[in-house]
Amino acid sequence: MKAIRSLLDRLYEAPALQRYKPIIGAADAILYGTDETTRGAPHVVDNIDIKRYMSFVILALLPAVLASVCFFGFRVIAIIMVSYMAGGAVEVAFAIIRKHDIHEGFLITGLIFPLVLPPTTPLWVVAVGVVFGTMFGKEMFGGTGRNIFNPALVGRLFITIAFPAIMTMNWQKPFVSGPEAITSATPLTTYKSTAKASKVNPDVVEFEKDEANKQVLFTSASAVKRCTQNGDSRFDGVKIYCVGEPAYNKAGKHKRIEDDNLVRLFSYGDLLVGKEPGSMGETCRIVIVLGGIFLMLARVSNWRIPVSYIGTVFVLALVGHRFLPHDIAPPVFQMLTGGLMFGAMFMATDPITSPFTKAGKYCFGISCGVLTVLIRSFTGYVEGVMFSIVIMNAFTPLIDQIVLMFKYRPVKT
Amino acid sequence: MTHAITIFIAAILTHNIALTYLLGMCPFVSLSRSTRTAFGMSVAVIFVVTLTAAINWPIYHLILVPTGSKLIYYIVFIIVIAATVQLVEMIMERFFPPLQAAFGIFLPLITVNCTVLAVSVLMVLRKYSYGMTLVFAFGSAVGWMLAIMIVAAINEKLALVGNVPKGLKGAGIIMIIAGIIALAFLGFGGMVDIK
Amino acid sequence: MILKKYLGADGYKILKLGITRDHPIFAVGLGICSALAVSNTVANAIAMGAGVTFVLIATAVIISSLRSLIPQRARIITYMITIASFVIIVQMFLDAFSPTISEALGPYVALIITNCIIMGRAEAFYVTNGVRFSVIDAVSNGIAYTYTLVAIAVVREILGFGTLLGFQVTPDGWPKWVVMSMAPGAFFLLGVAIWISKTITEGGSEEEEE
Amino acid sequence: MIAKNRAFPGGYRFRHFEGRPQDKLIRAAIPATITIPLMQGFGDEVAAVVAMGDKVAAGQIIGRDDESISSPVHSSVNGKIVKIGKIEYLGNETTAITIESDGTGDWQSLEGCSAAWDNLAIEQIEELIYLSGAAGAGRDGIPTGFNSSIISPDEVENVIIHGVESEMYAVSSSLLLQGDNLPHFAEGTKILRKVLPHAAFSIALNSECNSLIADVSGAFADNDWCDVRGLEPRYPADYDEILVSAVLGRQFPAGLLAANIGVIVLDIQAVLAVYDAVVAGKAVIERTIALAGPGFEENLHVNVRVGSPLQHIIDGMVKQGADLRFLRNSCLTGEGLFDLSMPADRTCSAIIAVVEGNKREMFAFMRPGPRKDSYSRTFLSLFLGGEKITKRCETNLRGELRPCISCNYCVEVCPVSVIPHLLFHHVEREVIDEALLKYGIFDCIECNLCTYVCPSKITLGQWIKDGKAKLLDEGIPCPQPKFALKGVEEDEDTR
Repeated sequence: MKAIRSLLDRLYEAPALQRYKPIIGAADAILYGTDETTRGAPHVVDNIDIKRYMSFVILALLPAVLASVCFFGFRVIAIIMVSYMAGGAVEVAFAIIRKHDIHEGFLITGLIFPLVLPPTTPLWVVAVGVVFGTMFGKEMFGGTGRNIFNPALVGRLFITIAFPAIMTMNWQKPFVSGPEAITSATPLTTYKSTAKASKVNPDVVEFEKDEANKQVLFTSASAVKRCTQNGDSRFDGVKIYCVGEPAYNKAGKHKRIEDDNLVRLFSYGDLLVGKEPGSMGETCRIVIVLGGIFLMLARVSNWRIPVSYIGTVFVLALVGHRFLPHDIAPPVFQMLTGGLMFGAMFMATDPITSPFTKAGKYCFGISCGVLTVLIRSFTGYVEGVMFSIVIMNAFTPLIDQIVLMFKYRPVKT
Repeated sequence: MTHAITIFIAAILTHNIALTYLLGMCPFVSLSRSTRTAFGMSVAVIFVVTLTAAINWPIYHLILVPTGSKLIYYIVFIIVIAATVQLVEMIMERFFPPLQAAFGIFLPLITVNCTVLAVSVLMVLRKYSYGMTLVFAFGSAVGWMLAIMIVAAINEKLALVGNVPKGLKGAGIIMIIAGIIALAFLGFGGMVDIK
Repeated sequence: MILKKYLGADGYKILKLGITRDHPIFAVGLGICSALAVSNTVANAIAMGAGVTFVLIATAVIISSLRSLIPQRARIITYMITIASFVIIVQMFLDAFSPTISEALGPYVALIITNCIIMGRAEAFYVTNGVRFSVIDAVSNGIAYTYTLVAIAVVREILGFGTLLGFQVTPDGWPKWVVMSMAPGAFFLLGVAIWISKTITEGGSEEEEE
Repeated sequence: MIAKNRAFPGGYRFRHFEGRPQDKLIRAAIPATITIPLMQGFGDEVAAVVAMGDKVAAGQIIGRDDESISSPVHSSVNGKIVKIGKIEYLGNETTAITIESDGTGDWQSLEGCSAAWDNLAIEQIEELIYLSGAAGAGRDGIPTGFNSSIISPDEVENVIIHGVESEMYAVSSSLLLQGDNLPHFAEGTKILRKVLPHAAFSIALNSECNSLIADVSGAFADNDWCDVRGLEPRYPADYDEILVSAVLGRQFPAGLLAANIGVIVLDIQAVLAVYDAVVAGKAVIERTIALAGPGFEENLHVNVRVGSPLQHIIDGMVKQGADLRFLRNSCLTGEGLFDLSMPADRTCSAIIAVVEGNKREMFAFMRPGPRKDSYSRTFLSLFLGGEKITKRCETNLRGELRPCISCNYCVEVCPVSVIPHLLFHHVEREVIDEALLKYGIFDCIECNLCTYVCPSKITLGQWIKDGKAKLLDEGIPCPQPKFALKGVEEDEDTR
């Protein structure tokens, strides 16, 4: 211990290293904490600082990291390392040039960013994304606490738009990596393409047998049950797609539907555990939700945004799916796919880039939900979470201003 | 009707005149320091853009095209815009002095705001009908308002919390902010089309 | 310095300031719209730069020679009509010689009319100075505008399309940075360009504000 | 009669700090010399009425000023005046009288005091309260006919007597009210009731001391003019501003005093002093002071003569070898006591010794720290049951200064619903304008709780204080409340 202490002290003194004081200072602070004391009242302060605050988030993310290593192999670790190194370099460079301390916010950016990437992302793309996100999303505004946009998402958005070929094609199936890795579409994409291809959906419209297009998208388990119980002969030889667990299996098989004709797209259990393709950290939803709840209990994140966000998506999907089943996926499926859980728990809740007023938080969450459903359902991008969060980041100062305008009436002097 | 709504939404989100066509940047840079000014300017822009488009469409289709003098429509449009702005200012001064006090300072600046001319030129290039022109003009101006209000609010926040590098202060950081917003707005791509 | 001798000390100073300290885009923040919009390929940038330079020079000649005749109240409208007339010439020229570029530039040619550089220089300089200095100023601003546009366009075209003036310059496997050919890329590059130029011209080290 | 409370937003519960003073009282020896500052608590500095070399008795008035709003001060020992001179006392320069004690413990009683106080005329009682110095307690004093407060006795509508102990360290109310003191306290309250005939009385006690509440409410069982209630000891529940709204449900005039709306806030010791003055004729020459914090060998209460030097009070009680910081009355708002030769005056209620935390800790930020207090339940300490374990109390900053991340901790704890980080940003960037007024900067009661919980270690309370000062410099005053105020002119004079 003493050796490290004296080494640090010597480094502080070394004239050649004066420029790099931020690095030494950061190492020192992490290793030893501070010896500064309060000046004036209050003489005693709370035992929380930004380091501890941020390490809560890291702690909450760790299960998701472990899950992604399990699912997608050790390449995940390489990606995380690249992200930390490239982004850390930018952070350190700015700290040296602008002569300020190295701030802890990067620890989170550097971890969240790789978690929202597809597992097959080339390492150089990871580096480009994290460098762009840290620089344009954060450092240009002055660093942690001063940024307007979530830096990890800015980086992710940039590479999504810049390299569409790389970013939207390769989705690796979990548990198979290396040479025999299989790539497939993400659940949301699959739903969209299947729904678009199937012209009929007996859930809402009168079913007319279409010889040319013998497939039906049953969007929920109960729909399968409802439409096949009557012994409807119209389903003979029709290929049926179903999202989630078809309930009729338990109730007894329907004679007219052979097993070959029933394609179970996804089971909700698999989606919850994360056995479907997706970004590295966002597939295992169960640990994400647990991490998010841990953060809320520890008062690091506020429950208002995630609850209103996920709630809005649920309600909108519930209503929307009744009327536009080809565009809007069913609610539970929406909640368990894409980056919704991850985004709502870890990115929308970032206090720096979300409104600080209570009403603003609800407004932020609800708008994020609306935008997510809109973008998922009606645009060329299936993954709406990152877009909606960055858009709402942009609206955050305006929301706060409007809320404050209503909260405080101007005072006449 | 659906078409009108489509164009309106497209003009605000997918084909935002500031974030996609990069127009109206000069007032964007100079007037986005406070939401109050930005709001005044954008209300004035909404008014003038819609009004001039409403005047320019009949002039182009009923006078210039039949007389075969399509070529000089730039000159005609810019004169109409300048005259309209002048007229509006005089009317406001005469009949609505409070309004003039609030928005008056922004009016002369509008003449050089490229959104106004651009909307009139785009309506010609895209061959909109009169109704579509009005919807498009109004939607574009609202889209511009949206963009400048967001950036103004961000700028106000940055004035309190930001620590922008010296060289980036002012126009530089506004470009970066607008860039990130434009990046995010690309997410609406494919939702609706302007045509 | 042959230029200096030819232009005279004052003329040289005007030329130099226009390109460096009083750079229309970086220092004054004028003409940003077109700098962003048409800098996606180098060809567009050159065409736009040439067009703006031409309109600048022509406007400079007209306004500065007629400056005693222009009534104070009708100033702005005179500039506009003058500029608009020359813009029409540019438009006709482009239509005749390069329809592809003309189509690529679309409404942005018309928007030279509201390009604040021209209006701004007319108001600030041409209306108070003689033809000679006005033309030098116009050339200087035109050059500044053009080289900025071209510089941004070079980066955007290489990254966004992998080409330079239409020729393939990147190796085959090179992934295109699609974002660079879109609006956000323009914003980012111009932002960085402004940052770099301001840091160079103003100098000084970065100070941390706490 | 136990009444309902109105909750206030925010606040923070300080739990289980090490070194809470126990219910044990000792009497300190009479010091060799005492120093009496002529400005104590609220009001103006009074003029000395004794001269060098005079012999004085304990309880004898040595300074008074009947013209301005003030209370007389007394010698607390028998002895001789050795010095009258200026000293630097709690940031102000004030005249102080130094008295050499002869070591005797008796005191001179006031004339006209009577155990049968009910027979005294109101004027006589008022005079006793005034002359004893008891009127100088609290932030507004006790109104009498003698210029002892900014309002007159007739204007008082409510009296709040509090013993909530919401801070991490405070004088124990159950100690103050033990034994004979409880009936004395009840008597004192009744005396006050006679002086302030239009006032309704409320007694607010720590809601966790059920037996104490029962005892006190028993003492007032048949008085309908006085209600007794428990308040959750959530800091800053014992601030005048919070008491007025939580107990009475009335709006506090921001930036002014409770007296301006006819409310007088007193603590238990003040009421006991009133009893002593009227019944026993004893002036305020003694205080019960809590010795709190981990720096003392034993945490107890000590009864000292007013004006005893701090060094004399803490002598022999302090842990040896520890690097300590002494604080006056409060960890959150109290001044640091760096000169221990200074006296403890009659507004002093606690001396707190906390450890100077100037030592580095290996991996400090990762330690689970069940012994460290944290608003955000520091690293699993919540889950490990750290709530019950006594918390350490030291001055370490526990982290580096960082930009605000708008985590909203300060907003959540703010008892008056302002947004501290918003005000901080405005003041930091020198944006001093009406916006600050709009966001209620003058509502801030300077309880410093926002600074306490800030993870970025920003001294929000100090910034807001600075902002107020800057606003006043710019000529933007605190907006006056719309309702009628009392005694505003007198208040202006004393400022």
